[in-house]
Amino acid sequence: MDDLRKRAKELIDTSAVKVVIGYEQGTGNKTRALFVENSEVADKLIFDSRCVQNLAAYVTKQEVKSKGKMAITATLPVMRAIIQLASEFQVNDDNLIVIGITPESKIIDFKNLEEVETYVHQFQIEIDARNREILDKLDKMTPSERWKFWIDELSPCFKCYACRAACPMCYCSRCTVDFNRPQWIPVSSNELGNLEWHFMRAMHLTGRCVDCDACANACPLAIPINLLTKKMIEDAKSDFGGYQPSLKGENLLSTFKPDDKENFIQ
Amino acid sequence: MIDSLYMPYLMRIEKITCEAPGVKTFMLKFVNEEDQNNFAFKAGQFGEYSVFGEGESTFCIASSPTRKGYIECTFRQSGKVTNALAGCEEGSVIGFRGPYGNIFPLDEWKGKNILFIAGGIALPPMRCVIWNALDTRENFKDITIVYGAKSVNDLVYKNELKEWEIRDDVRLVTTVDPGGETPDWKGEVGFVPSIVEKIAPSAENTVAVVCGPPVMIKFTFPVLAKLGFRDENVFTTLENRMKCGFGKCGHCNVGKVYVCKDGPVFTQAQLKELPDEY
Amino acid sequence: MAEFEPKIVAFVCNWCTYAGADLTGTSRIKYASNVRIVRFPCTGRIDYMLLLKAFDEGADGIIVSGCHPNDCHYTSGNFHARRRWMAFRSLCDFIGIDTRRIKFSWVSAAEGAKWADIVNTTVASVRELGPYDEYKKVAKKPVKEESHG
Amino acid sequence: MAKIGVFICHCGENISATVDCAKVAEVVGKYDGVAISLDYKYMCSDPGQNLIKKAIVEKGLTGVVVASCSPRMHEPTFRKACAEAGLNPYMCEMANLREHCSWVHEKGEATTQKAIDLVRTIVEKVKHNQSLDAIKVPVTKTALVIGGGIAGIQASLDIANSGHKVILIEKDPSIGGHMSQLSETFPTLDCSQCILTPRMVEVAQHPNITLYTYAELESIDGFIGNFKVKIRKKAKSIDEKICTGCGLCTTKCPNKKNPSEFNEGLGNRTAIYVPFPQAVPNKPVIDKALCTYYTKGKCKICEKFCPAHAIRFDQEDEIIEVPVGAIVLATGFAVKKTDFFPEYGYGRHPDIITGLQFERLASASGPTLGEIRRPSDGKIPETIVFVACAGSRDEAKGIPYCSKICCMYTAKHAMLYQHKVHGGKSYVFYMDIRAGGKMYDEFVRRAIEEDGVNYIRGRVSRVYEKNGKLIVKGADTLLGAMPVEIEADMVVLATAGVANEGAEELAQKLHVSYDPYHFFAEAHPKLKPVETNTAGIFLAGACQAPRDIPESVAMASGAAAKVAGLFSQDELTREPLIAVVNRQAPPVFSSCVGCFLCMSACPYHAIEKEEIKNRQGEVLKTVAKVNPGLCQGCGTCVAFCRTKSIDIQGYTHEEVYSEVMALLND
Amino acid sequence: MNIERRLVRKDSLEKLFDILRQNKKTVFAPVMKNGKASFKPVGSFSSIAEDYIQTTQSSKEVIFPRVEKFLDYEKNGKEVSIKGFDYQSVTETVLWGVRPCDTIGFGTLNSIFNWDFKDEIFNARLSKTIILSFSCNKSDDYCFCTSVGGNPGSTAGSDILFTKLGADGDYLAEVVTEKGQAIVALASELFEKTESVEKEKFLANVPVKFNQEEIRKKLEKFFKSSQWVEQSLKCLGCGACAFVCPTCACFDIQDDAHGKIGSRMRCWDSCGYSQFTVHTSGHNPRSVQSQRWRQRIMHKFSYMPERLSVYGCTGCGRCSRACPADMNILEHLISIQEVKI
Repeated sequence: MDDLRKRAKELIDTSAVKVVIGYEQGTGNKTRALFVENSEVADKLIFDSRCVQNLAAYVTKQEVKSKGKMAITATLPVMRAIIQLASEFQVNDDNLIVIGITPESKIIDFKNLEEVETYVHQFQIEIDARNREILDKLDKMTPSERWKFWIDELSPCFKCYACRAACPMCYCSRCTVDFNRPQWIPVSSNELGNLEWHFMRAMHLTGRCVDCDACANACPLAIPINLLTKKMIEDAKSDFGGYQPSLKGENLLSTFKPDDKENFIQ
Repeated sequence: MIDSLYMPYLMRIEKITCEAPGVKTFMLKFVNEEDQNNFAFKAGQFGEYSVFGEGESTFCIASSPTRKGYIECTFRQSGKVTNALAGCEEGSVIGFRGPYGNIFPLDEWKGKNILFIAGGIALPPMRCVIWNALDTRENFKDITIVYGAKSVNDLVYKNELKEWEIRDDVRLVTTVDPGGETPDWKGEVGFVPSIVEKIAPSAENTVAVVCGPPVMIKFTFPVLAKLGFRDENVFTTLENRMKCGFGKCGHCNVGKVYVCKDGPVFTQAQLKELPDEY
Repeated sequence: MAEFEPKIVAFVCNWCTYAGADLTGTSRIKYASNVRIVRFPCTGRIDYMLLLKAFDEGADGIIVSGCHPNDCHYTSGNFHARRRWMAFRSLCDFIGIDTRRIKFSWVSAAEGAKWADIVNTTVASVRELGPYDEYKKVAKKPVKEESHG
Repeated sequence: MAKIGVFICHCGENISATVDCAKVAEVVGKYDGVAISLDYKYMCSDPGQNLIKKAIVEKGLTGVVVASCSPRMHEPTFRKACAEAGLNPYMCEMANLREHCSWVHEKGEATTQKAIDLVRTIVEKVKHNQSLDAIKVPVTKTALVIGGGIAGIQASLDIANSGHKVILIEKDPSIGGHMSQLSETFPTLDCSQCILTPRMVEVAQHPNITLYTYAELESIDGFIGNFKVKIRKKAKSIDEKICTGCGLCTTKCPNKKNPSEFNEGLGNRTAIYVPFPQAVPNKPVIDKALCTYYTKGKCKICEKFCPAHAIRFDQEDEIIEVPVGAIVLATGFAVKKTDFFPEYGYGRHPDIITGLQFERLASASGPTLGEIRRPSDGKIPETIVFVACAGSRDEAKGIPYCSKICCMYTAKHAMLYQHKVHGGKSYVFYMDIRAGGKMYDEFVRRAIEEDGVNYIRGRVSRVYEKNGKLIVKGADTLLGAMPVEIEADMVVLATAGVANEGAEELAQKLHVSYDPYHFFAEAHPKLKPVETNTAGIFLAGACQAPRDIPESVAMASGAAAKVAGLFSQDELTREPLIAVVNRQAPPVFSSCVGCFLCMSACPYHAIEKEEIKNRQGEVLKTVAKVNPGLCQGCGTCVAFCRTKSIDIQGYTHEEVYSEVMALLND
Repeated sequence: MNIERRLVRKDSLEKLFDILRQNKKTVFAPVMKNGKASFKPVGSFSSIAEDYIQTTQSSKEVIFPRVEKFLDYEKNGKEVSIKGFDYQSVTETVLWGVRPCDTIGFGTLNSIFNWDFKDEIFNARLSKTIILSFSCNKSDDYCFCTSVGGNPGSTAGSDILFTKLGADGDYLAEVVTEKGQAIVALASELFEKTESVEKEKFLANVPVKFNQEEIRKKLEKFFKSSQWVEQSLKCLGCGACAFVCPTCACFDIQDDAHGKIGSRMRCWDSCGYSQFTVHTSGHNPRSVQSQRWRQRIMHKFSYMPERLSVYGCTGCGRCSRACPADMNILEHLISIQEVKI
């Protein structure tokens, strides 16, 4: 933790960056984002296992971005998100420095995003055991049972879009749901509107989701929406050999291989 | 059973006039005569116009309350609903809720000069009050209208402009932005604020009504101040996004004001009290 | 009771399948009349949300068809589409949308007979599956009252 | 105000036999926005079209739906008719009642209902259609031809002769390409240079052709009709305008022992050199990598001797920018060298040579003046082995394709050997003999039957040296894979034809796609063999796949015809059915967030970045922009765009959405 | 009317529930799912959640549904016929297990929907809803009802307020309204006469954290404060706070079209969304999150008291619990109170 604070102070004091995005103790037992703009504040920086909010969601936020060059304390999922964002031209070495954090709270200094990419590529995106189990359970259900499961799970959704807000990949200034010519996604938070919203979100995240669970953590109603994106990650693995965020910017769904699987096409 | 606040009147489009590229005026009549009889409004008020299946859109009633039996609205095709409206034919039925909002205090203006300053598509909210004033011409002293648009083609209500031009009880000054003139253009060339400055109307016993794009308003207010207009005598309308029209949905809330209830007509003095969120 | 007639919407590309379906016509090959074709420039243009919209509005089955791999008029639109369909199908299946009701196919401009066959088999299989009530219950599309005619 | 006219065609009885056209017209006539709905026997006939035109004028229609045959048949007809009556042609759409309804269904209620549904769907689409104007792009009537081999020469001459300007660039000091290296050509055995040289001279003298040799493409920008290319003219270190081409410098240059590229390393050249005597232009260049002055800082002998004082050691590369309207790629191919083959000794043995080297040996202008002599000791080989398919059709070597020309030139080589070395023995190891072509098989048969060349079907597994002989070990598969061993004096490998080094880079520069072997890809394997997927860029010759001379020439003429066709118009008129990224008023500018996934999805590289700047020049936003010259209108980008910021004209979100809605809701 | 105090035995609650069901009333009560309590129509007493401080969402949805259909239309050529809100569809509903900080919110909603024009649809639902609330016997750090004029045993807005008397105790029922009395009449045997009970000692302890009057006064001059920017920097701009709030009532009006037929409805909206105020022209009066955060606080603690004479906050703490970025309203209000201008 001291390393982290030291590094943050150094970045601020040397004017290398204008703001360091990290975690601080929040209310209750929560942690939350901290924006360090002067070195005294850096002492509030913490890092522990509760720090799961994906801070990468802030680097595309206009209000944060407009401060100038940013540094971000980044766990593996955050680093993945940063690389994906870089591949989509949202961040670059000129506006972002990544302070990596290992699960053991060790600081990793990265000179540039390329180094972050190299680090990220050491690890595959893997579904955790608990969710793996739920996915397996769902896999064993009949489509009808899954349909019932999802309609039921999604029915409380009141479309607060916390999932969208917390997701580092949902940085669009105009989301599809805000597009009304035509109104692709029904505005109302009824069964159909919810289904189509979450369906579309999962599609938009296919090949882009970094599996940080920010969406599910953000959902005030604890709807396991991350299962949708997890499933897409799984299927991307079996269908396309998986993916990694990459600075090359070759997205899973915007590229193809001539010999892609097509056993479902008649 | 009482109908809810959200039930629109059914209105038939009696006549469609194309005013400028993408700008149309509808003359609307009530489908039910009873509705017509119960309906009254005053200059400055607005309504929610709807195409069923597309949604509602807010704009002013552009006809004068002195003209009975119909209302008119003028809109520019810009969003989902206005595009759908533009796709309607004469004879089609649309929805209308209203009237909502406050009014131009014509009663208080009796015996005064009125200076109307409008830009582009913002003439419609003023047209209502202009006709109202002209129809009760005896109540007012000098009436001056300064109207400008980007180009000659963008001027709306071309027929009425002609009519006002001919009348000798109203002074009409039309202008187009530099470059927007046609070879046979006889009006002024220049931006509205500078034209106002040029013709320099007297602020003495005069109220000014200013409607137009934000940038026009921004530069017109100082000109009026320079001419001696007091903030209380300068009126404008706000165009905030609205949904319900009667102070519930929260969209048009600016400071403690609900534009739909306390507006859309405000004096400059009132605006100065408001936070800059309109 | 009359036999259930499923509503099938077909999303096809202009250059292969649409032309293929034209050939079915010129060859006077008969097929079930339940299908309605919507034409797109390329399968790459077909937005998957449209498929859901078709179900929203009461379709019982859907056909999506375009050029065979390497035959795309635009060289690679169908390759892109194929990936998207893969993902779309996985997600449909996971969410419980009945993927048996969505038929994907390649039909070239020369495969008039294949088009007829695709339509007929789709209609038959969807007829067997019955109306897509599960989805319709969720879509809650309003029903027109008879009195209005 | 939608005022749609619906015109139902009976198509004689083709539609009306199974569809109740009158009923369709009646039902559709009641739909909101339909101003007129009628049926008629033949809509495409003059009276039929007049009905439409009349209705457009009289009713002031805003849209027209013709319900008849397939739009693939008559869409242009009806759109033209509408345009003639003053309606924007893109406000006219067709409902396909014939191919998709009447012809494929039995007569009955359901068929008529389907017809109604189809028409209603198109009516709703037309309500959302927008007037579109054909896209006009000016055409710069100058073509750039890249590569001065026979394909490039032919394309240049054909374009120039059709009256248009051509800029021909060639990376080497002279045009001519591989063809200039050949001795004789199959199947006629006429002298390659004799037929090529006049063409080369014609290029040099043609008033419409500007030739830049020793020049390469630096970069390219723009799109069909409007490319801007930068050409790097490599420094030749001579002033071409002054140089008389006397050749004195080349005789005086002390740096003489450099392997000649033209002779495939079988002869030498000087550092200042003209690659071959018939070179065009026939003026020397200084090879900076070899020249003693450039490498060691001293010499300048050529400068001293040059009577015209044309040597310019301080000359630097020059980059010129030229606007061109079309580009023909004719960069040719390369052949594998002997060092590619471990089984044949990695090129260590001088008497194992490539087919192209053999050409030089057999050529009258070659290092041996046309006598077949071993490179090692100059002896005339008594036994010679030709190995076909050296590398080609060999998955293990990464070249699974057939190089196409080797069967023919190997037969030619064997024949030439037999003609030149009387009593010599020649063997050809082959896999299959592919001699498809006019007079080709006859040619091969002549080699076998008249000239006594021994053809052995089988592969050569190894060649090694033993006692001054080359031992060729192989198998004869026609004799049950019986091992064959030949003691040869010389071995000629028909090495595989491959893409030029740098072809991939060039393709990327030009946004042209390429196959796994880096040959440039044609736009369509059957119907667009000389087009690429980038409009305005065409292919000629062996840069697309190994080709022989007549094919290369035919392709070049084909490409030239395409260019001439393009140049026959002052403006290109393109269908406006292309993608557009939205633009809005400030402060939004566009709903595009600039993720540029569309860019990687676009098969045509039509998506560009546009920086939106404020008055101070600061970049506020970087958004996508579709280049209307490149976009072909597939719409793949549209389905990718998460913010729905790209739409495709003619198939917009609103149009297709309303179609689906209308299809399922009456 | 005077509040009538009765005792309900702990076993009698189930009986009361059954009687309500037998009387064909829809009963909404908290149900646990995924570790979160939320109001749902309940068929059996046993499915009602017991151990929870607060439901994630407020119960406002019962009276102000997230989607409310105003009208149906049918087009026929150029003609249109419309059918308005079906008041018959509003049936007697019982809200069971509401906390006092929710019930007090209905008063606020009532002010919003009736301060000028009367929203009959809202009124119809409110008048048909019987509110059986339960006092809080525990609280957490997010609760601050006592700072905004409420308390864990407040009867405001309830028809009957139940207070559990001790961990395993019976219930004190305070019958507040005639609607409450009608319920008592349905099952009078369950509502026993009782001696005076001191319910306060069974209530949760929620300390007062700030003075809302002071905040209101402060806010009048606080519009331009830099606090808004600082506080809102971590705000992600979702609508979770608004949607769980018992008093947030912003909505959008939308049409749902299916060819010739369709409907018009209102859907919840949130002033925290960036698109909330955006004009068709693209101009956005509240274009950054700090403005939207300011609007939320100002609306609740300054504008509403001034215009509607009610505060827009009941201190339930839901927004703070729901916030994915830990925007804690209590913390921010305290810091506003502490800032010197």
